[in-house]
Amino acid sequence: MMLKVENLTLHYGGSQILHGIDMEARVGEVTCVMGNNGMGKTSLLKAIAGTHPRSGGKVTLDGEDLGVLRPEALARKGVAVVPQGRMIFPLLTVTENLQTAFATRPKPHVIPEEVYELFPVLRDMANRRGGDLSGGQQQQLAIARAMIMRPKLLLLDEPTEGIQPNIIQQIGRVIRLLRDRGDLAIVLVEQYFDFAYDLADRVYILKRGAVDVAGMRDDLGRERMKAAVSV
Amino acid sequence: MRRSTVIFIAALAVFVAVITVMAGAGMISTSFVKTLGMTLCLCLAAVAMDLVWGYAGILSLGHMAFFALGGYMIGMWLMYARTEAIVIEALSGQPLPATPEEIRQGIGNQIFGVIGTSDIPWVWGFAHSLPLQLLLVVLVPGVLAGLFAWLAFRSRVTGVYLSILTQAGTLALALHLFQNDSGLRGNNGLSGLQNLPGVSASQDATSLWLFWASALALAAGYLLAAWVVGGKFGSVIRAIRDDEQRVRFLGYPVEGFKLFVFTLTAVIAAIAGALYYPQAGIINPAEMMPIASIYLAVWVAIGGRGRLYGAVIGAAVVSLLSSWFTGGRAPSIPLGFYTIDWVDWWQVLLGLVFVLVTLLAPRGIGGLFK
Amino acid sequence: MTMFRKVVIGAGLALSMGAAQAQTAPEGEPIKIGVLHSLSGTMAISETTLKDTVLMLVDRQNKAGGVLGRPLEAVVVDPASDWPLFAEKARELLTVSDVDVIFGAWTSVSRKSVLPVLEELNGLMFYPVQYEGEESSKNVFYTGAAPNQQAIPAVDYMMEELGVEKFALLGTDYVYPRTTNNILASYLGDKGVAEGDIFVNYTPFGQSDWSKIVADVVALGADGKQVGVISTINGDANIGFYKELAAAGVSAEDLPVIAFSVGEEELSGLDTAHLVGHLAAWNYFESADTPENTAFIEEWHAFTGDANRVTNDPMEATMIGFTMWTQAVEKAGTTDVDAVREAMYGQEVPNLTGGTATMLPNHHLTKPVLIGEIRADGQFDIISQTEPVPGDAWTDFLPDSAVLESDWAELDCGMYNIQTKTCIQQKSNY
Amino acid sequence: MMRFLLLALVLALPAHAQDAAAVLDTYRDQVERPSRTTIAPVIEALATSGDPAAATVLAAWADRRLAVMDDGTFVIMDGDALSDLAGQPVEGEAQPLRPNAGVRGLIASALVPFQLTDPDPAARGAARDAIARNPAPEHLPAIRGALARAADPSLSRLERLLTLRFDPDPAARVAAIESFGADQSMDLRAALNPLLATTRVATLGPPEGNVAREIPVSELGREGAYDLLVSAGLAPARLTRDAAQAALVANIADGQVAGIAVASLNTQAARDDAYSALEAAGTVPPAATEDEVDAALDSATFADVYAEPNADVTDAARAALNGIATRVGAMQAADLALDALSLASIYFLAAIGLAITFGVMRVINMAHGEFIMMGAYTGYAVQQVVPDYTLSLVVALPLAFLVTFAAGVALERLVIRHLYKRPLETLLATFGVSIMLQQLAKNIFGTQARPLTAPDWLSGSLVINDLVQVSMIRVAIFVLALLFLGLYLFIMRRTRLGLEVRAVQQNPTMAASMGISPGRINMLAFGLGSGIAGIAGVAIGLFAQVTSELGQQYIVQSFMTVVVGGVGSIFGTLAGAALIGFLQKGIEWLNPSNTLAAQTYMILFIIIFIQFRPRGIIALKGRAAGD
Amino acid sequence: MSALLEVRGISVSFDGFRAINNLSFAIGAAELRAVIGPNGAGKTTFMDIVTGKTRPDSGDVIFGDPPRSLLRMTEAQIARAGVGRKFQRPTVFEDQTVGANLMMALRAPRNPFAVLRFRATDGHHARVVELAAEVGLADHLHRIAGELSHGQKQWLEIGMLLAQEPRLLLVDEPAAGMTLAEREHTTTLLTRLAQTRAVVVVEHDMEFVRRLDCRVTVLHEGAVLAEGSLDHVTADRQVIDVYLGRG
Repeated sequence: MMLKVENLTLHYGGSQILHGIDMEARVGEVTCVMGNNGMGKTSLLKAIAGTHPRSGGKVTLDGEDLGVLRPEALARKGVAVVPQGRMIFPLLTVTENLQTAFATRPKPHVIPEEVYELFPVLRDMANRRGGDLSGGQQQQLAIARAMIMRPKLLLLDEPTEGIQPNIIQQIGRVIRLLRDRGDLAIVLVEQYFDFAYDLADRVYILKRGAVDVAGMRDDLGRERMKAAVSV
Repeated sequence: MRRSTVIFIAALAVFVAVITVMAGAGMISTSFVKTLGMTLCLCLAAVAMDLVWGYAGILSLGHMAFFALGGYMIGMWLMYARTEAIVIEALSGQPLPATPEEIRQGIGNQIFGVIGTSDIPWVWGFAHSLPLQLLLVVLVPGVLAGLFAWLAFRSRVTGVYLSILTQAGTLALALHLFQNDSGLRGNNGLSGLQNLPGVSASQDATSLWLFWASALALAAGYLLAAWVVGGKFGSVIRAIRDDEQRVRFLGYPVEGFKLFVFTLTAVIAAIAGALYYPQAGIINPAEMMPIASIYLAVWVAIGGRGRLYGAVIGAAVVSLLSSWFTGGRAPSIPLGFYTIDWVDWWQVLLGLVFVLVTLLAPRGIGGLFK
Repeated sequence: MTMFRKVVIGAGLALSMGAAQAQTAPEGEPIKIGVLHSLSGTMAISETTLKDTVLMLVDRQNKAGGVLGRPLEAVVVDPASDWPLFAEKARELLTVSDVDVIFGAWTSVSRKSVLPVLEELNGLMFYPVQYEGEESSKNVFYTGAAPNQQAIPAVDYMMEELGVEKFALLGTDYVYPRTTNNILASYLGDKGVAEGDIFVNYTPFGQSDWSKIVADVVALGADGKQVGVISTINGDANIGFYKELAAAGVSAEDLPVIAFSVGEEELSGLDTAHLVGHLAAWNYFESADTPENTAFIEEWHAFTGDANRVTNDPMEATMIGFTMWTQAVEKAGTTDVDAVREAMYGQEVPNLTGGTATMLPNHHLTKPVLIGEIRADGQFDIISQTEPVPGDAWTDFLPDSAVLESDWAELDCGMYNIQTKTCIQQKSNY
Repeated sequence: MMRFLLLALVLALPAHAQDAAAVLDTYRDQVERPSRTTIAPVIEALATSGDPAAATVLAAWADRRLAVMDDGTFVIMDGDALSDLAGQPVEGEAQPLRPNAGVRGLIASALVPFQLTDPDPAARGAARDAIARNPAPEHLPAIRGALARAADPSLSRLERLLTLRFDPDPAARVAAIESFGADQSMDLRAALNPLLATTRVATLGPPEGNVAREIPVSELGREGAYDLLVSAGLAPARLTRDAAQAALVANIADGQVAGIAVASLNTQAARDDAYSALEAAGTVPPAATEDEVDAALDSATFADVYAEPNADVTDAARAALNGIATRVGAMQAADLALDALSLASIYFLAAIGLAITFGVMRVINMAHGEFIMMGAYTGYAVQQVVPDYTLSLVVALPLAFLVTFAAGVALERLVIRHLYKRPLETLLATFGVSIMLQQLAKNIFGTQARPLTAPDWLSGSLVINDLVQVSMIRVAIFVLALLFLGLYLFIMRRTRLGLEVRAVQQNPTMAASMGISPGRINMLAFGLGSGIAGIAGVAIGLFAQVTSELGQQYIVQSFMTVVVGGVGSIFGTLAGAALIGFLQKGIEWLNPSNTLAAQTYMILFIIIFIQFRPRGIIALKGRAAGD
Repeated sequence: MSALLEVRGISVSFDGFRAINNLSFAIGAAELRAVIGPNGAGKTTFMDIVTGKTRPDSGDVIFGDPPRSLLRMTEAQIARAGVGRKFQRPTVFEDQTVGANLMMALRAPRNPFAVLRFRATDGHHARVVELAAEVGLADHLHRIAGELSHGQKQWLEIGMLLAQEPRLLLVDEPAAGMTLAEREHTTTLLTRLAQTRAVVVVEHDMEFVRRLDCRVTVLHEGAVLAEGSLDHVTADRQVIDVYLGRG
């Protein structure tokens, strides 16, 4: 099972943001997309998740061409997103936020116990409104919500941004756990180098909308990656 | 001065000259001159609307109320002065010279007879004097707009809420004037305003005078608006439109700016109304129902918001078209099984145009000039 | 004409109508007739019918050879229930379309909007609706009822025949109800009805929430006097009023309602089963049993292609005005306004309800007053019909107006003070 | 009284009877053109004719079944069949007579003695109604006679009501008054109030009769009191301004009045001076001076005097009325509250669709009112096809929902979808749709109002007592409003659809990424809001007029309801509707003669209210509300 | 050192949620201060209160010399008194040119009538050019702000802030979305600014905070948890527990 991106291009209005990206992400691996701000990481993620139309290239999931599907159709095909800024539903309760993930799931719609085990805070806050949660709690909620969708591909966009260190550690643990379960591919867009380096199996470093460095983390090595990111 | 302003003023001057010559030569009718003069007033109101909505982002659904109030204020003098002349003449036939009470009684009877009273309500206290009543043309709508704006902006009512509030306020004012007890003749309104007191010239001449006055007012209003939006003030109000909170953190008293723009535009609208109704001949509360103000917004939208000439184009095009369609001279379209009569269908067309312009040309007709 | 009705009922009829041709076509420059009725906006509900009536009359006249041997041509404009537009359109009709006469207006405001234009340009208009009086213009012929031809006889009927001692005057808040109610209050006062026995209420146009007002009126009966309602409620608002009346179980025996603005047209908007016995005062009812009326209704149905279209009082007034004008033009031999006006005085046209309408020098007609009781089928039973009553421009029941008289034939004045013997004004105040 | 005696007399002596036909013949003119003022002798003659058919003839006459044939013969019509007055069938054509309501009332009154003992309960009911409508002294013995034969509680109540008015014995009347206790029915008050009717008199000595109270001059005012004296013929009229003026005019000589130039008489003061000059010259009689007025007023007494001569009766009546006054007041308040509640539920019903489209989706749909209108027209169109009112309602409600649901979906797909980021422009585009729909409705259904009739079970009133009642349609609307409140809460809080609607409203992009289709949800939600408007339209059409402008009546109020209540909260909308309804009725109660003013002040109050609670009664607070 | 801004025991709650809990805080007239703390600790609410956007339920905010309370002042008055604020997301007026944006921010009378009469002098223009140069937008003066890149908008906003000449600068996550070079530039700028005025920086990036080399205040649950040098607070037991976590 794998995601394959070929020669993907993307424009914002008149300016081209992505110039022919090729990448792949495999089940049981964390594929990390790194690079400084404005290099196109988030745009790449949006193009895969269908929340921004791409202008060229091909995206296949398990060999199936995803064409130009809208995000809701992609979700049905097994793509889940934890976007930048969490994007939880502020006026829905925590439970309701989790329930939104059932849109692509067959009934019965029961929130799996596992979610609460990983994120106990969500049980405690079950009837609070999402917007009343702290940033870290919201991030946990967003990841839990994506998990409930039982995706084949999980896209995480800067899950550590603005989050206190202790929760970052917890998020890292959850990502590792999901990877180790081996039933989904994870694409992690991250700027926090140490966090990304710890989790990554496969690394793509973007520079001005193109892949600058690509390869397995262990092949590339910390120093080379650090150098590529720091420029 | 910006190029568009110069072009506009020049075009207006040419237009006035052409119409004057044509009217003088009898090529166009007095009623058409009146229509054009009224259209110019509507254009001025649209300029005010563009200032308050297109530039300051306040979608007021009540500016036609100020327009109508301006009309009422001037209408009171027109009606009072004309009636006074009639009454004095009628009483001059009596054996005893008329007393001031008799004259007042006679005026009251003439004006308010239709609503069954002959007492002159207090709101007519200044109606005998043209200068005072002219002052009221500016003061009454200005104070009312200022009061409303102060209340609304102070409590930070914005966006849709403000629009609905202005609409409700307009409705309240209209309903108030619909009552006979309002002192402004209720549903009857003020009529016969086209006869200027003390002027014996024919309607052909007076229509032309009012047409000139309207053109002058439009030019002045346009220049004023262009001056206001041209400088830093314009910069600030557009900034308020785009991000009010940010402007506050820049240290600008946002409420003061909005209040100023709202009141200024209300006064411009009132002046436009004060010139419009002597050409229309009659004013009644139906003129200020919220729908009139919505139409005003639609004109501006169709013409193109945020461009003063856009507002003028929108108002002129829509009101002249509607005048043409309701004139009965638009040819019917026979379809065989059904005949499209424009009288029946033109409102449908108008609605459709609103929808299409909003959807397809958010910058309006004026946007096409860019 | 409504598409719905047309499709459902009258499609075939309409087709056959189209095939009919005028038999003798008059020749020459057409005489233009302006039709100034709202075809859109709130008043379209009432005025569209009158536009159709004028078109029917023009059609009929052309088939009969036109006027002065020339064909008539109707110029229809739409003032869209917008009062200033009435003045604008009237000016357009008179100066651009050069019409010789205008048939138009419904509300008093629209008439007052047109008046200055008519007087300035010396136009001629026929106004076909019952109104509040207190006006007489040299350029307008009022073919509808003045208050003394509708309101006063109706109140007399209520007092004498129904024994009403306490009156609820309910009206829409505009000039006709206000003035009519003022006249009635003054009249009732003269008749010895105490001020406390007159309840007045004004509602906005299109009022739909009537429960409290109906409850208030019913509560008037608590002091043991027979209560009657005099309704000058306008247009659609009547429907909600009558529905609430019916719901409250108020029967015509307990609380009779007499309406001045409810005709066949308004009743077609509701189920009259519960309203049987309530009253209306008009100068014409569709149910009038005369050969003239039967012919008129038939012609109307044929013209509109709709066998269910009702006829009403303003239509009769339009017909009378139109016919008188054609007669006056024939008599004067010209369409010149001053000549036609002179020729108008004394013109006679048979009423559809029997008797003859005569044009008086005060520009009003003589008209019989009819009282009708609502039937279950939405028509009226005519239960009272007076001899023709001459219309009075200035009411005798308001002190300021009692001294006024209008006579355009002898005095050439519309507002003549008979005490001081002076003409207060030649032109109308609007 | 006289008549009853006569009647009794004649009934006892049938031999002298004249037959009904002859009576009708005698009074042919009055019968053919009857008037209440002249018909009494005819009815009396018929009633007393002794002809056994008299009652039948009277009943037929009242029912407008009495007809005249071309030859002048009076016949009774029964459908198409004709019969003569004796009941024998006749052939021919006849014109029915149309006595007016007043005449019919008199006939019904005359029929009372015949009907009170009629075995047919309907006839007895008619008799009771006739008495209740036109109570007359002569009914009293008839009722008592009937009561003597059989007890009938409703008749005995009627008997007491008549007794307290007409019994010759004051004691019996007082007893009858007191027998009602705390009853506050309208008919009782209608019987009591006339007993307390007064006339205002001015006398030089003490007033005569059953005096209600004496009135001090200060209460009447000096002018009013003197006018009363003048009209009683006890004092000379004062000089009016007109009379003074006429006197001046009459004395103009050489451009002068009493030596004063006419041209200078252009103020009232100058004219007064001139008149004084005339008085001084003796040309005109002096007018009453202030001193004379004072003297006249001092010597006079002003009083209200009861028409009812017996003080015991008036005292008892006053006591009884005072006793029930508080109850009546309370009942009136209850009725007002019920009215307000009903108005509130109408506003709520009209606004609930907006609570979804505007409150939840934040779409400003100016065509919402037109959806209400479409619903009402759907109801009308269904009634054209399905004649049974109940059945048509059953069909119309879901159909109205479907029609407006479809219209809503179409509007969302074609217009609103493209404008989610430009809310104020939605306002303009939907305003365009609104004027289109209005004109289309005019083109399709015509400009006349269309009938939409409630079935019989909905057309009456829920009567709690004489003072408190509410029409069934309003009750139904109230129930419908509650139903929709429940439905709204259920859908939004308990169903998947509600969850998805809320999710999409808060963040459409994220919702899409969760697999929720925002387009579909927006479409459904907008359709739902519009569909509810359609149902509201049917309900509103049942009690008000169905015209193309129906929607315009509700649009501003509906938006106000939602805004005042607090956008996004259904309970806010409920509170808003309640506030507006109660406010409007409250103001109407303060000024019952001007409904327009009530609306004006209501809106003004709302505007001021919004100053203090800009986010409405129930406002979202906290971080979750955003800014 | 006398304080320029002194926040005394303020508390505020929304719907029962205590966002700020008896918070006290002071900063001198020329001082750089970093405020760190987990999300929801009340950093943004703290800024909202100082700038007048949110009213506290209790407590007082004293500013300036002579000191006066900010609580009874509107946002605009506070801004005019010398408090400038930079938002997390760049908020510039995208519809207008860079020059117009800066011109609007330039210190000048703010009331409507004064603004109406305002005519830019050469001095004003020179100042705008100077500011633009300082934030690296000298070549973009006539461009519409909406066309600028993300980073350029950040700089424009900082330029506007400078144009206001505030005495107290509140800066919310200035480095978010900046390259390393840009961050360095920002650090230098903030340090330099702090020589003449008070600067409060809210930031997550510890590296960035370290480079600022200033006193640090740690907020937690609406109150000050610790205050002192970065080394001091990162060694604090409580801070490690609730915020930094155990590596």
